[in-house]
Amino acid sequence: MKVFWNSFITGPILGVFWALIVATAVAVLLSFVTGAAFRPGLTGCLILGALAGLAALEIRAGWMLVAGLSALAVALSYTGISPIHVSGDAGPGAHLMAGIGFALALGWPMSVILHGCPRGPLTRHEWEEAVIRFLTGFGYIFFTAAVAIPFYVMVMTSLKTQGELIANPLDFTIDLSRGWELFRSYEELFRNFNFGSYLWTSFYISILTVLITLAFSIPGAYAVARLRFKGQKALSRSILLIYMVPMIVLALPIYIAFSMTGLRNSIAGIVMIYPVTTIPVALYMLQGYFRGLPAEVEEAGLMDGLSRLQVIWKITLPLSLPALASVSLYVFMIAWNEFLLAFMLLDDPSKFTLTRGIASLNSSEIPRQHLMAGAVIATVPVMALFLGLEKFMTRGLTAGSVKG
Amino acid sequence: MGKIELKAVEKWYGEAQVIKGVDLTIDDSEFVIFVGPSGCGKSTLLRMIAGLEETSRGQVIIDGRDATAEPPSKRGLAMVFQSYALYPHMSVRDNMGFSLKTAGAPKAEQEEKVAEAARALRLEEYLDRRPKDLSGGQRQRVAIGRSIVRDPTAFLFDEPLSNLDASLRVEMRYEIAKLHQALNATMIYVTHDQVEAMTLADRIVVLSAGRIEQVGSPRELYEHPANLFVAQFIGSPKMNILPCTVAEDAFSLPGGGGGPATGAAGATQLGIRPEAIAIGATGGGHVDGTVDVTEYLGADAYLIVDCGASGKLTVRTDGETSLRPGDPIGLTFEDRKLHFFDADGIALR
Amino acid sequence: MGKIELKAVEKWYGEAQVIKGVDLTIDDSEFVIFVGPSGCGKSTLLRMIAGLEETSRGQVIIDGRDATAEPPSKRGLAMVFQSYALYPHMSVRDNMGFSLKTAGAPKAEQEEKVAEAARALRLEEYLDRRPKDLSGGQRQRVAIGRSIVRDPTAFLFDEPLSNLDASLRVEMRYEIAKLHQALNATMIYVTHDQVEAMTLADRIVVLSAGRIEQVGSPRELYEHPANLFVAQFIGSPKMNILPCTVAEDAFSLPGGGGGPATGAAGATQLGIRPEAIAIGATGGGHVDGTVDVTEYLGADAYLIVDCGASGKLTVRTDGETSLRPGDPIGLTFEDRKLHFFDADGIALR
Amino acid sequence: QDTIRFWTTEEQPERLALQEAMAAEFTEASGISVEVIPVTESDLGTRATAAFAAGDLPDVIYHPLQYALPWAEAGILDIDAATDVIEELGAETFAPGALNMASTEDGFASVPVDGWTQMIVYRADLFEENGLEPPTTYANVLAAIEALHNPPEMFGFVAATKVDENFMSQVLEHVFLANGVSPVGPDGVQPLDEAATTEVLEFYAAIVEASPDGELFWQQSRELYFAGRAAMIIWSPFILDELAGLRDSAPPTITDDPTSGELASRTGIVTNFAGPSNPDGAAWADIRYFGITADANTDAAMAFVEYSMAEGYTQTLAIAPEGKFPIRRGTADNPTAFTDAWAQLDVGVDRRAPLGDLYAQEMIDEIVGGLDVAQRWGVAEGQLALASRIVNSQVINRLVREYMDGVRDAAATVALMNEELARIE
Amino acid sequence: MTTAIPPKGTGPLARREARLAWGLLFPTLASVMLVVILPLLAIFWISFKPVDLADLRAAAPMVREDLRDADEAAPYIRYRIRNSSQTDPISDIVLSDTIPEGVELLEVPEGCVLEAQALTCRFDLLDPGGRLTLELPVAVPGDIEAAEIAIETDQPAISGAAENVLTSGEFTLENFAELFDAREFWTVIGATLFYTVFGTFGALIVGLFAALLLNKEFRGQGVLRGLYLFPYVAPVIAVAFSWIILFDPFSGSVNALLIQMGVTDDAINFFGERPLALVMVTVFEIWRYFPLSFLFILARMQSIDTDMYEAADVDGASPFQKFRYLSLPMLMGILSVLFLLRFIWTFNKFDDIFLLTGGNAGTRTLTVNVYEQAFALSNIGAGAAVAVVILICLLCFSWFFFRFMSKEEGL
Ligand SMILES: Nc1ncnc2c1ncn2[C@@H]1O[C@H](COP(=O)(O)OP(=O)(O)OP(=O)(O)O)[C@@H](O)[C@H]1O
Ligand SMILES: Nc1ncnc2c1ncn2[C@@H]1O[C@H](COP(=O)(O)OP(=O)(O)OP(=O)(O)O)[C@@H](O)[C@H]1O
Ligand SMILES: [Mg+2]
Ligand SMILES: [Mg+2]
Repeated sequence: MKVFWNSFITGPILGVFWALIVATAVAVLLSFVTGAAFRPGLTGCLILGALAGLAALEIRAGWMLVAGLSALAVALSYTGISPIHVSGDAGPGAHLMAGIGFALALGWPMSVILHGCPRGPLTRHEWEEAVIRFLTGFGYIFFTAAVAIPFYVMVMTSLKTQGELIANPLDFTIDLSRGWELFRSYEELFRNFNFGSYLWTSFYISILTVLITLAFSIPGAYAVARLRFKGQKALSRSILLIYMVPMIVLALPIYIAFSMTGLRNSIAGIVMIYPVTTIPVALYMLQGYFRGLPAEVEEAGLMDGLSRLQVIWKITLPLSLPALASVSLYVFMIAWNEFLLAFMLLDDPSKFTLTRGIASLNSSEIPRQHLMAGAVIATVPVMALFLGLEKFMTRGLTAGSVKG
Repeated sequence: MGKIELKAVEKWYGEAQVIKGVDLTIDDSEFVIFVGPSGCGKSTLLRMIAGLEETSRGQVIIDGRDATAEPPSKRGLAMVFQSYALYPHMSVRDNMGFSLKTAGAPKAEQEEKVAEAARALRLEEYLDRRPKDLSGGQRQRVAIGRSIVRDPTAFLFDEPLSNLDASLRVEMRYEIAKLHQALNATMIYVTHDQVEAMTLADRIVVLSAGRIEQVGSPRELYEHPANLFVAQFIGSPKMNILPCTVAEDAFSLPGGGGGPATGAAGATQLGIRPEAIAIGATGGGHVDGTVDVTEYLGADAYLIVDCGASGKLTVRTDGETSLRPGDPIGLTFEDRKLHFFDADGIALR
Repeated sequence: MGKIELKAVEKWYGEAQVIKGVDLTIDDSEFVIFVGPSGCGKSTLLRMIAGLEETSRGQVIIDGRDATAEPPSKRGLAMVFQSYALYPHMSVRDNMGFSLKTAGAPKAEQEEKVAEAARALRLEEYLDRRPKDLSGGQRQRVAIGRSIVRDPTAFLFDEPLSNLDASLRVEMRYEIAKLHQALNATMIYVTHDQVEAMTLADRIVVLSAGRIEQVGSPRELYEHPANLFVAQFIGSPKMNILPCTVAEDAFSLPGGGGGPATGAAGATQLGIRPEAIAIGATGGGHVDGTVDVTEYLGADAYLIVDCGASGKLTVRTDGETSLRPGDPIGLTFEDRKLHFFDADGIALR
Repeated sequence: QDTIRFWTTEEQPERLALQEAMAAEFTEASGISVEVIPVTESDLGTRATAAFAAGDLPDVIYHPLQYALPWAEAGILDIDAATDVIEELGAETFAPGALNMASTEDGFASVPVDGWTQMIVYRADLFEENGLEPPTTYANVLAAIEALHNPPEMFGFVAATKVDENFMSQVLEHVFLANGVSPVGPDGVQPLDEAATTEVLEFYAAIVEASPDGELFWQQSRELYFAGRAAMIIWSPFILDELAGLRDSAPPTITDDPTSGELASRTGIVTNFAGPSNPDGAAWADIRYFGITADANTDAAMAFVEYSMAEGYTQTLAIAPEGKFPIRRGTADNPTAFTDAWAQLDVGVDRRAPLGDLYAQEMIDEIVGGLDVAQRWGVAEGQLALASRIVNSQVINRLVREYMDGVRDAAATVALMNEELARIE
Repeated sequence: MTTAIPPKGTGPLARREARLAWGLLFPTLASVMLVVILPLLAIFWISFKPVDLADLRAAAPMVREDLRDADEAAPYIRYRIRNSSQTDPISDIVLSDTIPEGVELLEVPEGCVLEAQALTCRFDLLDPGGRLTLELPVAVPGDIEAAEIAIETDQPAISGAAENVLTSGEFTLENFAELFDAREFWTVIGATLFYTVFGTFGALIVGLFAALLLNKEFRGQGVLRGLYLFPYVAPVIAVAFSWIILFDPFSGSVNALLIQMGVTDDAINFFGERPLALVMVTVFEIWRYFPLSFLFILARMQSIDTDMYEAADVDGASPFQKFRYLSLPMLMGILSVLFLLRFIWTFNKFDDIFLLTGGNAGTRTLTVNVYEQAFALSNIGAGAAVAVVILICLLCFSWFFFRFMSKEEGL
């Protein structure tokens, strides 16, 4: 281990790894942006990465490093040892872009990574900090790409036509010049596929689910959290147990029961069954919150002449508004995203929820952009809620621990 | 009216007995303070009186009415909590008027009473603020205001000042004393701060492990502690306790000193408060020792004196003392202020 | 060696200046205590010395070496945190040995040093427990043990006793005093409890709003406060402050009383500590007043005396006083103990 | 006013629109409104059973042959109603083969509507270049693969490997039939002939070998063929319009112009396919039916089916004439009324043209002619219901797939197939 | 004075509180009972029953009525009655119909009675799949067309008694026998374990890494945190299809990219090939659920007392040492809780795999198998048997869970 504690060894090693990472990232990015072919080159990355790792120790000014590397990278891109190979038919612009992009992504972070590393032997702290900065950089690139790409593909696909998609799967650009025409699949979804009605169904089912869930779980959670009675402990634990029964296992008898009672394929059935999947979660979240509320405030209410129920109504609930918001949002999200039950119980397009509607688009006969447009339509409202009310949502997620 | 009686009151949590049979009568307009070490059951007792905690056995009698089975809302008591327990979502005005509102009092009456309490507690400017926008002392006053408004049979306070900083505590202590003078209502007050207890109480109830050790006025407790526990619990710095033997109306200490001790036959321990010890030359007093540490406090200084077989004694002396650690001194005890305890720790006179 | 110098040290959080240019030299093996009201920057200053907080401007010099840019691990200081900051998942042994382990010291050395510190702090029995299984005082000792093990240049304490209850606090105070005597190391100690400051410190640094108000021994601070802030901050109960006028070496009070006041020309306020006031008949002293509240404390009693234009004065008297609220009395100030302050609050002698 | 629900497997938006239009006309004529509900073909079996269990079957289901008899048996279909409709329309106006396939001892399970024959679609231009015979036999196919397979630019074949797709069942049945292998005999399940089945398996392994990896079904076949990256595929005639560049959502991408008929002109087709043990070969056809369900509002449903098979029949066929050859040839008055009308219909979606404009007449004759001679397992033996259950169970698909994946050898596969098939009966 | 025996029973205040508590809990308990406990019991019941999807519909007699030979001399009304079920007999069949005015029944067959215009016929038994045709000659003095319409629009009523498998006393072990015999059963178990173990660990480790990345204050931290939560928040159906399209072997970007970068020559069928498909669904699971671990770990990290790290700073610990000796042990609690929870939930996961591969290409887990058996193969009994296996596994997990959970974290 100790041999690595030397900036002349650590620098180039980190440099090479970083070069490989950014070469891949830049190549992928440029491929997607231009639709042309770029690919990372091993030899070029080895050379330039090691060089950058050494140079960063000497040249502390990031921009100089970048300038030097740019020149080299652009020059090399015409040779066989380029860090990013540019397909033959691309013009000099592509070479320039790849070279400078690569140099920027290599040089500047390297000077940050090796910041504070003296030349020669390193202390353990210095070495570890350099490695951590390297890992951090890698982490940001990795996670951002992993999360953003599928979502981008979703949006992008929904804005293209089948022909364009098949013609060049690498082309991630969106042709803005098509204007409103871009949203053709959305328009068709709403016009021909009833998505307006699905959206509405999903919306009111989710809202109803939230209301019913709250109506059931608030009293229950309060009782479990606050009131002392025999069996309270056992109850508060079994909430978690309910939470562990897989939906598919419940879905089977529910399906049977609904089939036999005629509730299958009806909105009423869905509205009856959704809250049951969310009540345990809500119960669990709310009881945690209620437990955390200061008991003394409620006792003050009792001393002020309120009955228990009045205390819940006039003191506990107003104090729990943030938690109620979190729970509502979370339950809304679960109901909105629910797929399994809707898929199993609903057959009739006039009663479809959004997710069920999307599932019906998953036919190879229906162009893919429709499917993705459907996915976007389902995703946007939750995302908007999520981004707008992130604080509540995150709190909901954390408190609700976990429903998955 | 505000007479409260506890009759053989007990509290059990499952198998654990927390209050072990307490009998106590609190007279109308008396200011009674419960003190005791942490966990001795002060809060539990108070909450049993309030009805927030079930009484496992025994009776709570309020104004002659058996209230043991009544819920808190029916008992007509007011309580000020340690955390103040203000309703965070209401303004000061609504906090104070809440109990009247729930009781369905007419609007005008509510407003009048709130205004009156606010005036008494100098809260007029803050009536429209939320509790979170108030300082600790102001919140404390709101909590008190909330209970005043109801005209309760009695006030219950659970360590109301413990969340305040030292100087504010002194100030609020003064206010509560004034309030008691003004309202002349029954007050039961829990604290573990003995300065508070000593300065405020008409009577102090010293609790230990769910039992009453002694009930009496502050002066009684300080000057005539019933037992070793109370003797050491009341007073700061603590009373010094030395082993001693008593024979024929005279006590003698391990170091050889001694003196008269009428009526203390059977005593095995002697107690003397730090301020009742005079410093002299070695050999001249009851015990000799060397100064171990001097704690200068400005007005006073505490000497911790190592007296060999008699242990370490704390002596209070003038702040301007010139004694330094290592100085040998003799200590003389004020005869009148000696306390004798038998082997069970019971005071002997 | 453990000399620490602060040179024009400043701390800014964004636009807010929290430490406003502090110069201070702490000598080797000195016990220095920072006191000051909450939020005045005591902790910040200590953390800047430790290297946990960046120094925005100025220099921190440790043993003559400019340490301003060094990370905490290089400064060779040890710190005891208010929360103790013990590693909850490690045994006491591992907690104490952690710094040696990270430094890669040989196993035998680690064990030896830990054993030594444990012996000194009477922690031997607890070496295999987790912190959560220890009492407050024991945790405190582990935290101290952890710092001793490292043989640091200096010890930094941030309110180490504030989480303990009153009697334990007294005990640990005594232990820390002993420890300083034994190790004879430089110690910097932050507290807001002035009893701690007075009893432990070689020198007290009084801070207010990021500035040093006064540096001196406890006695200096008590007897010769440099300004009104220090005068009122040190001492409990607080020093009484009365308006006065001084003309030709004599002061006079609103009520008419007065006396000699050499070198106090220009003074507008007069300070007198509660214990420096003698009680007599009305008309006989500097001011007259009526007793407002008596606070009986056992050994002493505090009288709060309403003196009309001179305000309310606190007077310390014997616990056996027979004065009751409403009694009119005259108060005489001990000449030698008068403090005069000018309009800016600066002490005048 | 009556409302009936109509499940259709024709769920392409354009075809759906046409069906809705027809339904609207029916409503106008009869006052009965029709809710047209698209159902993905691969879900059809499950959903019908589920709906039956729940008692909310639609009134009419447009379904492929393989469900006709099993559903009749299971009580999903109302045989009497279908029989009445056929009687009403005149049994003699229907193509007798198609009618036979749906007949039970109590009547007809459902009403045959249209049908098509499966084709081997191949790149005639490449075959010609390389001097290859059209792929009418196993041997010819293998020879062509030998010559043309050159991945990833060109795959020799695109076989079906996605077990749960009907497509795989269809292709496999065609290949089995080509070599004369059938799992059913006159008395029920008959053991597969090991030698002939081994030939089939080996042939199928060879074409899978020449296919891209992974789960393939009709979609990949078409995409690859359209991209010019497949030499042969098996497909239904529904491909004919998009092959000629008439449908934007499935464009030929071999040239830059997705609307060109270029690829169509380079394509040849074969319907009758032969294996070494069955030199005569066989064609495979699928027939679609209107089933009237047990839960139906029978009269309204019958009215709808009758309308669709009479006044609305041309429209029914016009949904996709290239894949919907008329089963009802005409009326009692004009026995060829519908076949004639069909020949005039335009194919295509975004652009339209009659088939005759797009393909050579002999090619069209080959396609249409196949329907009369086409076979299915169990038809000749009167065991169609059993054969359908075998197909629906997907046992053969699964085991063939496992053979491809190298789970067991040919002999073991045949043995296991026999074992599992026996269990189905 | 005091008795050392705790008082028996509860006091009036406690009783009042308990009453209120049960009152508040009742609706919740009742609904949970109805929709969780009952179905679970039902699952056990069904798993011992030979039930197909179609069997859910009890056998019922069906009837069609028409007027035959209307234009001939001897018209007759025909009732065609059949048993809808191929397996169950129907007994006590009662057919009742009203003969329209103007139609005259010439002959009332055996078992039927005619009162005024109301015809009632009774039959004892209809065999499985059995049929019965009644032909009643009529005389129609008036307009025969109108009579035909009248007869055929007025539907006869029919009823019968049949046994339903679900409630009958018929039990079988067949479902379980088949389940354990089935060749793929152990493949299914294997896939389930692989998916569960790697999915859980993967999500935890990736989540830990993400949490470490974001466990510091910087601008844009909130945005990144939001972004990293997207996979979890978005509807599963949307993201699953995005992945399918992204990884499509023929027109997916990933394949195009890999081919272009020269990593592979042939398109890779990510979701269609063994064993890659299983790896891919596991990766999807990790991708989708790392945000959850990330959120929890981050919350825990932020609640760790910073004093401890400062103490470590003063003690001279390096960053990795701090992670190894402080963070990791401190996170162990939440990590093990998360592990257990995630393990169970991953085990229970259905939609993801169902949407991505439908359980093909070696990705069929137990939960997918429930669906497959019960719905795709319509064998409800077999599905229930799989469900029972799942429940037994879950019981074991839950036992573990409570053993460890009660010590850790106190969730
Ligand atoms: N719900 C409970 N279950 C079991 N024991 C309890 C419960 N509540 C309190 N106790 C125990 O009862 C005893 C008395 O508690 P109480 O709160 O009355 O003490 P206290 O004197 O008010 O202490 P403090 O000064 O710390 O507030 C304690 O030993 C406590 O542990
Ligand atoms: N991170 C920060 N950002 C902005 N202001 C801060 C920050 N940390 C501390 N402060 C401010 O700096 C001032 C000094 O804080 P410090 O903690 O040093 O006070 P203190 O004297 O130790 O108080 P206490 O006795 O309450 O511990 C306070 O006013 C505080 O609000
Ligand atoms: Mg208490
Ligand atoms: Mg501080």
